[in-house]
Amino acid sequence: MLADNARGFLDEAAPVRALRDLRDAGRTHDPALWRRICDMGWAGVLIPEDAGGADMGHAAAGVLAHEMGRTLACTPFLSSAVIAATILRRIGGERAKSAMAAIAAGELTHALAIDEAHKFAPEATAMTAERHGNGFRLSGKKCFVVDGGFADRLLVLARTGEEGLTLFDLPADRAGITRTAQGMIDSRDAARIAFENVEATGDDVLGQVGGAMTALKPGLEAGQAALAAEMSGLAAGAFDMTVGYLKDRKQFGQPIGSFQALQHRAAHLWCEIEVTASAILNAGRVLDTDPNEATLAVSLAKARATSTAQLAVMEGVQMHGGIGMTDEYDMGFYMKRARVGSEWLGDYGYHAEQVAALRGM
Amino acid sequence: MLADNARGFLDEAAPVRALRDLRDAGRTHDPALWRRICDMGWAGVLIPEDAGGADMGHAAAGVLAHEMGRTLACTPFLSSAVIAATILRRIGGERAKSAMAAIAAGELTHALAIDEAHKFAPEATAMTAERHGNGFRLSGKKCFVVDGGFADRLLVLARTGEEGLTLFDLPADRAGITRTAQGMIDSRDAARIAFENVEATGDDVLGQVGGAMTALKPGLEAGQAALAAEMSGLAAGAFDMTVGYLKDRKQFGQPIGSFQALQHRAAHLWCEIEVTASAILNAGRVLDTDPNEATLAVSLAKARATSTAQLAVMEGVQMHGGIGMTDEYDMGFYMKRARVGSEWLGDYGYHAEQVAALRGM
Amino acid sequence: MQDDDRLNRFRSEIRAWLEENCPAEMRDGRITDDAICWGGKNWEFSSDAQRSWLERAAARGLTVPRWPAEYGGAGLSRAEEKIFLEEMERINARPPLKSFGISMLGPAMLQFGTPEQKRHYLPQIARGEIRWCQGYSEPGAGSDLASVQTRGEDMGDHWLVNGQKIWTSYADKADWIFALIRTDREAPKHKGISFLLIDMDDPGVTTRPIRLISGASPFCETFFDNVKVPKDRIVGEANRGWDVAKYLLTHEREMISSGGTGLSGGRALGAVMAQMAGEPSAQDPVLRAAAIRCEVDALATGLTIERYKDMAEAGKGVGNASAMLKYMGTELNKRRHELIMSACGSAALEWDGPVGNRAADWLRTKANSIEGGTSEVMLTILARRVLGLPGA
Amino acid sequence: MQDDDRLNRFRSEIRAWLEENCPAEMRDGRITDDAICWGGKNWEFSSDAQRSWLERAAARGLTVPRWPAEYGGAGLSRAEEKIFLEEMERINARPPLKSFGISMLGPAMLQFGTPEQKRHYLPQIARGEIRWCQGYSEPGAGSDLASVQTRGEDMGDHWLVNGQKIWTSYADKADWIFALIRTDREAPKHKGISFLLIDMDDPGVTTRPIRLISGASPFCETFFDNVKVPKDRIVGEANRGWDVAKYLLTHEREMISSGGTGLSGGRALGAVMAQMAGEPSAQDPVLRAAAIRCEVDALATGLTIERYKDMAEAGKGVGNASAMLKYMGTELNKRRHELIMSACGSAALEWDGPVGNRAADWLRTKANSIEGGTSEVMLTILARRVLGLPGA
Repeated sequence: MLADNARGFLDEAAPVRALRDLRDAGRTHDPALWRRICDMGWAGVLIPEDAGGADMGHAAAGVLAHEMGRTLACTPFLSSAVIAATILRRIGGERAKSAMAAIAAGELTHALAIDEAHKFAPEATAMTAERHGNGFRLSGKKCFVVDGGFADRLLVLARTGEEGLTLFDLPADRAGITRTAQGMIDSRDAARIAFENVEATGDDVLGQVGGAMTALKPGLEAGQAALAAEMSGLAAGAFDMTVGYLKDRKQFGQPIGSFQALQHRAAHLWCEIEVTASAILNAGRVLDTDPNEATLAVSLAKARATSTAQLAVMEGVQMHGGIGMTDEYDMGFYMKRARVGSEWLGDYGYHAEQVAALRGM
Repeated sequence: MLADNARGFLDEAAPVRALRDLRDAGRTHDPALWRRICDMGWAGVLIPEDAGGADMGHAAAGVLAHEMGRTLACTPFLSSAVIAATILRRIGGERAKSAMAAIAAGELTHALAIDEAHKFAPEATAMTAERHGNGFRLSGKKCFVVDGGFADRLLVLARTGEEGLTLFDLPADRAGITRTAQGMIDSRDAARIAFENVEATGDDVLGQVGGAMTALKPGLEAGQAALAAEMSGLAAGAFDMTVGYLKDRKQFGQPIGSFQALQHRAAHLWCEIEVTASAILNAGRVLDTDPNEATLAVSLAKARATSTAQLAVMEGVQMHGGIGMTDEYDMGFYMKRARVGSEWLGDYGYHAEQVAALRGM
Repeated sequence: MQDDDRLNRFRSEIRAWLEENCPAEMRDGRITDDAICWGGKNWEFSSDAQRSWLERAAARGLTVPRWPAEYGGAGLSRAEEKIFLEEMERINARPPLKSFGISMLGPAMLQFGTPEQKRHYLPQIARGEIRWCQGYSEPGAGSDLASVQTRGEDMGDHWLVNGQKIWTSYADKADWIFALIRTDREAPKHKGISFLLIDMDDPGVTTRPIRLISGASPFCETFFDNVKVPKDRIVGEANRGWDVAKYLLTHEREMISSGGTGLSGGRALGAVMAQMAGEPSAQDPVLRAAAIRCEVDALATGLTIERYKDMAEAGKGVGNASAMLKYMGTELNKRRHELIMSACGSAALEWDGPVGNRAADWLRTKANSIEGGTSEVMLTILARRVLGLPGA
Repeated sequence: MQDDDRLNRFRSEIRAWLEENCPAEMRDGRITDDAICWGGKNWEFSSDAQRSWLERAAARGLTVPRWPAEYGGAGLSRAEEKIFLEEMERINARPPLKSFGISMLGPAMLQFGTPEQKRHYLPQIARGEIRWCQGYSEPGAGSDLASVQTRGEDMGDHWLVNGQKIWTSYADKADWIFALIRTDREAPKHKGISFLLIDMDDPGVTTRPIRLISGASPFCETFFDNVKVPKDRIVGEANRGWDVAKYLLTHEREMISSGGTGLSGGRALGAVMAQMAGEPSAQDPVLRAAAIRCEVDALATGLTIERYKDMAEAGKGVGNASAMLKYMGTELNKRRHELIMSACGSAALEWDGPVGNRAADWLRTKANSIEGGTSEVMLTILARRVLGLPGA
């Protein structure tokens, strides 16, 4: 139901064509599309009803992310409606409630500024938030801030002396913040952000000083699960395109999909996609029922989604032959987004190690 | 030439059938076969001419090992003619010369007693050779001593206090040595050997006390390269049997080798075998021309041979279907020998790490 | 919520029942074929505990928990069965009984059998009194299961059966066999086959074990020489046996696939790695990386088996997609046992070494992707029937 | 031993020559397509160094070291060429010239051309004066290269060519094209094709770049509209062009495959791993294990390319086995670039980021296993012609 509705809308409003047009226009964000999506209530999928959300849970968020992955819909859904919303919800209180209301209504977008080097490693955060008077001074550099080029607010992870990691919620235009667009291969938004003596007050801190992980961890896990769902949708989209091509395209006088070697590879890919779907569904379910014990389920989903999406796009390009390599054809968009999704919020190796640790290996 | 001659002889004298008969008779060694092989001069392939050998070098030894692998010929060629001969040659001197002459003539066989646990790890040797009077007392346990059940002499690695690892050359029947046969899956010989206060003199030491590696390292590398060659022969033997079956066997009204998926897998396997062949040839060449810098070439050969042989037997059994699972058919012998060969003298992971270290990874 | 209460109550009950009835000796976690009771006329119990565990479980219907009570089952729902299995695993209990009667003939008979047949055959299976084997494959037919040459000539009140079956699992230990027999030689390949039930003691039935590369002989060749099979020993209609066979193959695939996965199996690999390496972080990084990948895939495959079972419970036919479970489960199991062998190193290279007989288990897994339809056949089924790709 | 002396002397000579003639700027190890000179009428040298490096190398015959001196080469043996390449790599020299004239048309012409053609065309290639492109593939034909629709009508003293080619590499920068043209429409598929040489400036020839997923446009579509091709612009006999094409495909495969391997390529992966991880032992054990496996395979594949080149030198035709080099080399290269992308993480996700444009290189490799015959076509060739497996 939810999936069917979402698919109907996205096929019309956000097909791959829309991403291509955005790219060709030199843009990385489509406020009109996001407005329509917020009007349907998707931005509030994880936000309580009393904050104007639909409170449908992570399984439902996964369904929406999956469908958006299928058409490569370019939206800040993960950054704002999943990661930021989950963090704010965990923080609780009136301020968080009004922030969530703004997200659900589509009035504000958020981006998570966490990476500082080429790999996801929150614990290695070097950016500092030194105590200064009653407040803090933030200095450091972030990169690969997804949706950070246009977001209204930034959730920023920084180190506060010996107290540890602290999470700040700042307006993106605060003095001392400089954003530089990154020209991403997936044509989506990302920014490099420099913080130079940025002033913050105690009110800008989310949760406790030195206690960033309390709210950040659930936010990251919600984001990882939704990203995994997006990538499983991406894999399904690339796969459908490939199977369609195998049926239509003739070579040596027959449809290439009648060649057994391609049949077996396509069938194997379908199996991988099905198995990954189970991990995605499980992650959504566990986040909804037992969120404090979700790390295994989430990392399993992200690891599987990463390897499956990569297989799907590699087989997709190879089975399409030359046409799959052309910019004119959509397969390349899938391949490039799969690569970015693989890296964002922890790559295969990161999540596989999480699984290994939790399984005592 | 050498290969053709060897193949002709082995097809007649040591087909897989011979290994099966040996196994069914409850034996692990065929002295008559080894006698014939020594008469042809193979046991002296790495032994100087003045010690009665043919001195043909490691590339030639690889050719012979490859052909023996093809028919799973059950002989102490690697233990005696390759490993022991190379060690003795490196030691040099009159005693070593007469020992080599005995090997070449087929009068004595040697086995290398090195493993103590489930993985190849010479540096972790715990067996002790304590100084005692003018000599030593050896105590400890060895396992997976290939050909150790029948060998006349044992090359034993032990730790001498702070001096380090020392290599001993002992008669297998010396007091305090107890040999227990291991019932190996490949139907070849291996023994568990206990040493209880075994007396050794300075004459029993090969090379310097604490300097085992000087002669052991070239011996191990010669053995690893020859084992890799044997495994590449094994892969080729299993592959030929499989391709033959693909051509003969009909299903759904046509030869199964006409099915494209099987064609592509068979062709891929052939490519892997060809690539491994290059690594084997290279290892033999480097051992002959630049033996002190052979580690990379040898580990590359053993790693590739291991993965290729495993792929060849797995594809072999799967493509044969049920019949490949029966003891009556020979494919199982290939599969079991591939598994033992994978572990002996260092497995894939061991040799891959050697490659990684030497390539600065 | 009421459902939850009911299930929680069920869990308490079953836990208490297990506590009282499952003998301590049967709680050793040994779930390999040689540790479990297979029943049958000639079964020799390995211990009194094994016998009483079977009798108590059968009396409570728990040898076949999902079957209706009138046929010897406990009539559990899927959710209840899941709880039962969880509670069994919690105390490391061996299954009380395992057989092809439970996993294959039973489901087929529940679907296609007459009321008389169900009443007659099913309780015998549930109590472990009759041990069944299956007669599908024939020499030379390989993956082409419908290529049945064993023929049953119609003699009025009986069929006269002649021919040979191969890969009949444990036929030398079975009391009866269910077999595909060609009863109409004129009809098209799939239309002239009947699904017959044959007593292994009938005159003209002989069987001979096949020795496998693992040294074990779980399979046999079985010969039929003028065997008379009465007309009521048929499941489904005459010449429509392929329908039954297809239904059954689906069940068989699910059974074989789940051998390869699940959390306990995953734990096995991790435990072996840890045991052999001396500590959790194994010393061979390349091997450890392969084991981690395998673990990731095993967990996801286990979840997939659960998901498909739930779909089947919800009445959503999984049909041909069971070929996916068979393919992924068996290929994974082969990978896992390769890794276990690598982790054990030379300790696993003996038939009966310091780590038991892991080599036999490893070699056994190689048959998983062959028996019950090869991986290649599964992939072709998926390509044609699920993806709709055209025939050559 | 005399051979060794001779080769050692050659090594000293070539080392000295390189020391004197290879400009310092050309010793930066940049061997990607955009750093190397491709020659041609419209070539714009990136620097004086690039120009003089081409001129000096061409004067010494070292743009085409194996070709005979009379056609602009240096007449080196395979062993000498190997030494030349080793010495080039030792000082990280860029190749002085790269072109499809050198790698493809030249070898075909040496084999099939007339003495006049060789004298006319080959020196132009050797000096980098004329840049060639190839016209094989046509829209819709894909892997079926012999499915040529572009036709050349016999007009007595010339062919009148009409049709379209696709995947013509760098056709927009080329001066001439060698193309497969159907000159006999009645003959069987492989028998009516001619191998023609066409000046891109001839009236009726137009070309249009195809934008690829990497953003670059190394390929074009090329159109022929009533183009007149004189009868002497043919390599080999009329309607026997498929022989030339087959010969050439082998060369192309070897060229593409060696892009994927060799020691320097292997070093690239290790270096990237080390650079990104901060130290040789990368911090992601799963990624490191994959990189080690890739390194093992890359070293062995590099040795295989060398072995096959030696076999070819020794007069042992490698023939269809070149399909193996193409298949293994390109698949390996794809694997390697996936790993490089993983090692670089988000730094490689920008078109022009902190680690350069690795994404474009990565995307480019995806075409390696498609162009010049797909991996699937290579495997079929090997299965049929090398293994002798039967057709369906």
